[in-house]
Amino acid sequence: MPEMTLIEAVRETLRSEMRRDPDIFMMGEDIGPRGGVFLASEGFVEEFGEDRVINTPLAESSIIGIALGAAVNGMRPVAEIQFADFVWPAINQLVGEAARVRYGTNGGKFAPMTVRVPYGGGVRGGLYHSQSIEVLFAHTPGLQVIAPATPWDARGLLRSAIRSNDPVVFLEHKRTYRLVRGEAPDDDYTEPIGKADIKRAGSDVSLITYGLMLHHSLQAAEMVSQSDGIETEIVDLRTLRPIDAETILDSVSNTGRALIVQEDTGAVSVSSEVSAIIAAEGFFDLDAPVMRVNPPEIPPMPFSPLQEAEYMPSPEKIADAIRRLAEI
Amino acid sequence: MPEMTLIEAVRETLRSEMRRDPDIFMMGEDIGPRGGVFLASEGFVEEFGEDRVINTPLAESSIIGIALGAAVNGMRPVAEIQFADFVWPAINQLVGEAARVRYGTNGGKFAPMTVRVPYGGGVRGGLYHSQSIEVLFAHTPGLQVIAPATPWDARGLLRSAIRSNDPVVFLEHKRTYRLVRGEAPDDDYTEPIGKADIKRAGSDVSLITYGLMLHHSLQAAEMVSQSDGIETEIVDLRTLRPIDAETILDSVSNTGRALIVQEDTGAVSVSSEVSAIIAAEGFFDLDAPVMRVNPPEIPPMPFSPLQEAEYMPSPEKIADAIRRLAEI
Amino acid sequence: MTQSTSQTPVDTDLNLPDGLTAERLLSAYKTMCLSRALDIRIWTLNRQGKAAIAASAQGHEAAQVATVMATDPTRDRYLIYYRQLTATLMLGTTPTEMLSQFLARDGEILSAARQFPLHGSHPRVDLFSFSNVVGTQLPQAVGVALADKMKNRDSVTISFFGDGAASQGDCHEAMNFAGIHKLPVVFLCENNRYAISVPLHQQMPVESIASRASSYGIPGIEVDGTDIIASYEAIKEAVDRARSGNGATLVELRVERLLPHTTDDDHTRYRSQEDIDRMRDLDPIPITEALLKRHGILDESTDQEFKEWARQEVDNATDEVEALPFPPIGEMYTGVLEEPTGGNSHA
Amino acid sequence: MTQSTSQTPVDTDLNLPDGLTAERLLSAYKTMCLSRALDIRIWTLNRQGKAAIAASAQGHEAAQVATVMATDPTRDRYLIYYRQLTATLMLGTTPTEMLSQFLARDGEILSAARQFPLHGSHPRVDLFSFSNVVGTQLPQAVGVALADKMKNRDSVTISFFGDGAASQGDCHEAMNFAGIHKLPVVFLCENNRYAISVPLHQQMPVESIASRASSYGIPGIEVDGTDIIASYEAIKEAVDRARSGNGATLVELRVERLLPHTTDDDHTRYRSQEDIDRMRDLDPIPITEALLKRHGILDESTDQEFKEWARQEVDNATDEVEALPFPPIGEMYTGVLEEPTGGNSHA
Ligand SMILES: Cc1ncc(C[n+]2csc(CCOP(=O)(O)OP(=O)(O)O)c2C)c(N)n1
Ligand SMILES: Cc1ncc(C[n+]2csc(CCOP(=O)(O)OP(=O)(O)O)c2C)c(N)n1
Ligand SMILES: [Mg+2]
Ligand SMILES: [Mg+2]
Repeated sequence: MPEMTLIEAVRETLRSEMRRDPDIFMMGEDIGPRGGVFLASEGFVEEFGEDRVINTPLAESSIIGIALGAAVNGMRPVAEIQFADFVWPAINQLVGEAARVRYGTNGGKFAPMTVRVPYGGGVRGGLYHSQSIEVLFAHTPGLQVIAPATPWDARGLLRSAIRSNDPVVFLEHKRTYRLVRGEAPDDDYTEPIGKADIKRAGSDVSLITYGLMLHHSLQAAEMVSQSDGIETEIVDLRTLRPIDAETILDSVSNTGRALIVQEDTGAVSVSSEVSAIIAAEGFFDLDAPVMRVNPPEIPPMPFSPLQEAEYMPSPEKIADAIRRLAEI
Repeated sequence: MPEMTLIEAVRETLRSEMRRDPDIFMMGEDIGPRGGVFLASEGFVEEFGEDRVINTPLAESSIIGIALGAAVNGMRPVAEIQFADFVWPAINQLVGEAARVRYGTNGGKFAPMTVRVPYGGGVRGGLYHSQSIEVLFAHTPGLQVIAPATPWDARGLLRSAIRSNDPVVFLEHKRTYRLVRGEAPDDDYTEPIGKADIKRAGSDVSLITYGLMLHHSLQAAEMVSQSDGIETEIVDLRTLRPIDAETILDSVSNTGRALIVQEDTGAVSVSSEVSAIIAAEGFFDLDAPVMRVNPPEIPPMPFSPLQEAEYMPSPEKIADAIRRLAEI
Repeated sequence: MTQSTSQTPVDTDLNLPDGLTAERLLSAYKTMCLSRALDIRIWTLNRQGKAAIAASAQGHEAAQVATVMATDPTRDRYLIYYRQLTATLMLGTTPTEMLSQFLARDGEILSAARQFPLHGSHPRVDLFSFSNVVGTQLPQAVGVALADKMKNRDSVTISFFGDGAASQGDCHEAMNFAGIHKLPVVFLCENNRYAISVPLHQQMPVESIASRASSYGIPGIEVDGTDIIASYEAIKEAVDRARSGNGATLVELRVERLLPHTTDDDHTRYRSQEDIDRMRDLDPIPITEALLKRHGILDESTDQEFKEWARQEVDNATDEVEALPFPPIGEMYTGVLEEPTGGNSHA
Repeated sequence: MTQSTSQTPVDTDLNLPDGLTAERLLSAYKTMCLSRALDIRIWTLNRQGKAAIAASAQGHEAAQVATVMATDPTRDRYLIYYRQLTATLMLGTTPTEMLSQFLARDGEILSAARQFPLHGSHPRVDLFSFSNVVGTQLPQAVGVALADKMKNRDSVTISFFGDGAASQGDCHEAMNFAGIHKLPVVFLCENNRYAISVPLHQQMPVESIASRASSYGIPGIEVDGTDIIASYEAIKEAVDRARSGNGATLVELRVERLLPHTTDDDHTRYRSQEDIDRMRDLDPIPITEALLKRHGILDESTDQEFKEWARQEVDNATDEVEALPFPPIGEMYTGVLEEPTGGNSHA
């Protein structure tokens, strides 16, 4: 099967979904003739027209608020926030409004909308083009939050997102866009929202992660396997709300050791929640503390290249943490 | 010493700080002649004038953005967000901007500003006057987040907040405003930001909490003490960023059991972080899983009175959780 | 209140605008009476500790019935906020439905008593309000209208908002987008000069909200919202424009908020006696009553009949609703997301 | 580019507005030349893989020097965004300071290379930019001006923004508040007709951003931003109004963005050849050059001298900055909050 990059997987999924369902339309900044700043919609306005590929004014709150209004009135909008760092003006319409429409109307209205959010660092983006913004979304009842790390998952999960009858925040790690290649066939498969995936089997340590860190973790796992014979089982969360506690706990019950690796800062974060799940429900399986690899508690992340590199959890740092945990 | 309510403690602190330092001014909706919807600034515009007690238009993003601009230009604004549920439009200016001013200018500018946010439920506020909104703030480097539960702490910590040279999100639980009374003298004491406080000593279970739940937890602790002889040590976090890991771990090292009680929904929250701290650094002290009492994962919280009551972690539910944990 | 106006001589030469008849006016006035009676009852129920909170529509009644008359409830859409009690009644909701919101009773039809009164959505008419967060409905209304335009439907969306909401960034963004795409939406501002306690001059440096329409390339109309006919005309023009594909309009209805902001408020803290006195002259019920009487559309006995009927309706609804239980506790746990087994779907 | 204009006959009757002299114009033009040379170099450094990203000021130079000339850098405050390279140079920053931002070098003075170029704050002039988030500076600028008003200082705050930023809710909220409180701020819009690729007609349904000033009770002026004198006059009027306590002004400078949005962009994807051709005629450097020559303020040899000087300055700065190391890694860990030991304080 042909390999493609993650951004290609996103683009081809958007294209085939747009072809399949005329109720789907896209809106966002520069998604028209420019094709989006990451080219996720390259060629779309030519194929689908300006009515279904709407170049919006620079106004994120209205992008989400308008998508929400269209969603409750029979459409399936796919909104793009150009960079995660610019999602903050839209929080009110997303977390405050969209998340609660079904519950607050007792099912009278509901909002089948997908908000695509390119996020993450390691791209020389400095303080305002590198942020991870998953925490608030992953905390909010009424939202579904997806963060695929491979083209296969991006394709299967973006299909599920667009077809869901409730709002989805779909996080695409910018660094993975062109870095990660893999199979993502055009047949109509979906991946389930809310299911983690074992990306590497192992019996010594369970490593739970998502996004770009999956790839750093896979490298780290090979390093410690070769250097120390430690076999790491890698759980790719894929969905951050709801978190798949079952898969995590299954893995930890086999290994007795849990390490959570995350690009976002650690305090009050997804890695906290995964740890809390294990500490509550997997406690008697544990042979060692639940450890985390998080970046430092500073604003993500410096523009300076050496500092940026230092900021990101690297395969080496992750490998060290695996070794330390395996030794306890 | 005379007792006062929590809202009185807030008001008297604001008043004495405004008298002390002419650089302090207040801005927010209805804080003028109305005195604020909770009367936190009752009589202030009469004493300090319209220039220092500014009734703003209904526009939260600008309330914070303007406060931020004034803060970097020599003032000490105290901004009021009328209800926590309406802080979302201001997230961009607060989390995106204010939190990063010092870091992003390498100390060239800094923002001594306090944002007061009445939050929390149990007040028949329904879905939009009951929210707990601490998660994102507690996650964000560059912010300090305070959530006092007693008049004493409200007074000492609000003083520290206003005098801090960095932004503070100051969370006032609405239900505690008139419910909770205590000493809060007018002498110029402060309480340190970032320090938890043991509100009840005990040797069997460590209970970590904050806000209104402190009071429910204190009740629960008395219940289980009388019914089962279980002695609960209660750690009041008081500050949610930074979280005082030391005090938590000290307590857990004595009791071997940890229960976290929180009004906010649990997934990816402050209770997750406290659990993660204990699971990583207190693991070898633990005799039992780290347990949490959180409300259900539904939008906080129904307007219907019975459902609202069911939603809130009650003293009874907390007592049950203490008993279960003590038995493990 | 009505004695002096009932003396006015009858003038049957009233020139009614297209679509408005004496019968429609009379029926609208009847709804205004119902709304007022219900409003007073709700306030009382709050004072009795039975209703947790209420915002009143008193002062806004004429503007709201005019709005509904100018639209078509069988195909139009209404994004309301908490102050549209009269409009919801005019749209065909019942006093029982409304009261069970305030008393949070089982079967409450907009939100299953999860939300504050006047929030949720209605099963019979497309009226809804997702949240208490002021201004959020404006971009949402624009999105609703965008969907209708995309689907070539001839529905018009009415976005109610207050003068307070006009200061929100969302208001600017919404009107701008509607202007760019010529969407079938009417921005309907009920300007009562106060956002809770903040008077207009502390909210904006201009006199008229409608004047801002030019920033968005759309027409703006300011009208006396206590004048039911003028309000109807202005809104009708806006609705016709929207329905015929000529885009949005900003209509500003000048009204008075006759009571404090909500039952939690005390407006003597911030309104002068003069201001309070002045506003009493702008009560749309006696104004409309006088208008209809002056033109021979309403006579004294019909008026008394209406008011008696309204009281009776409200009494009945109160009895009915007070007898209802609160919603079952277990219901709170469902419906955050679509239930795996079926549930709603566009398909 | 300059040959034809240098033929124009000299006209010494130029009537300069108050505060503007031939010397000031000449020196401003010199800064424009410096900015252009630096801008070209930065683009090259990006193409060489040395500068991660750059937004260019090409096309905006005349507008930006005019702005600085109309203000007083010793007391005024400037909230810039990423496109104000010329303004920052005109304010007295050096090519070395600017280049070390683009190359993220140790000692970078605005943000210690934590931020994108042109973000951070400057120690010598009160110029700053906290973030890349478009529009956020507008309420911040209003707050800065509010503080000055409270402290009775005679500073004026200049809030630079683009046409794209005008669509943000923050723009509306900021101008509204400034209007209410008559704050000493100038909203300075450099309208280059594009927000990245989104053309003006997809951003707003009106022709002029300045026309929105009436919504906020403040004057709005639209001016040709390639005309250094007209721009100066318009901005000077706004600055004087602010300084004399008469409140805010919205000034819209019509300019062209001569290069793609940033080094990451390719504007041929979304600009027609016609549009690109048209814009080339609106390059402020030859326009200003011709103006100054026409009026005998600039002669050919001085012009060559300026351009040679600019190239030299930029070469020197490049050598200097390229020799610098990146900032020490450890520095990234400090300064999130005030350090317990001392640090900055208003006291
Ligand atoms: C975003 C937001 N901020 C603050 C509030 C609190 N609040 C509720 S109503 C109101 C005033 C609204 O005034 P206006 O829009 O004029 O409507 P009116 O009540 O006068 O009809 C305020 C400040 C809110 N609900 N939402
Ligand atoms: C809130 C926000 N949304 C999106 C972006 C991405 N972005 C960066 S610049 C830009 C266009 C800005 O256009 P304009 O304000 O006209 O300034 P110009 O670049 O033309 O000078 C966009 C969309 C951003 N930085 N901030
Ligand atoms: Mg109002
Ligand atoms: Mg532009």
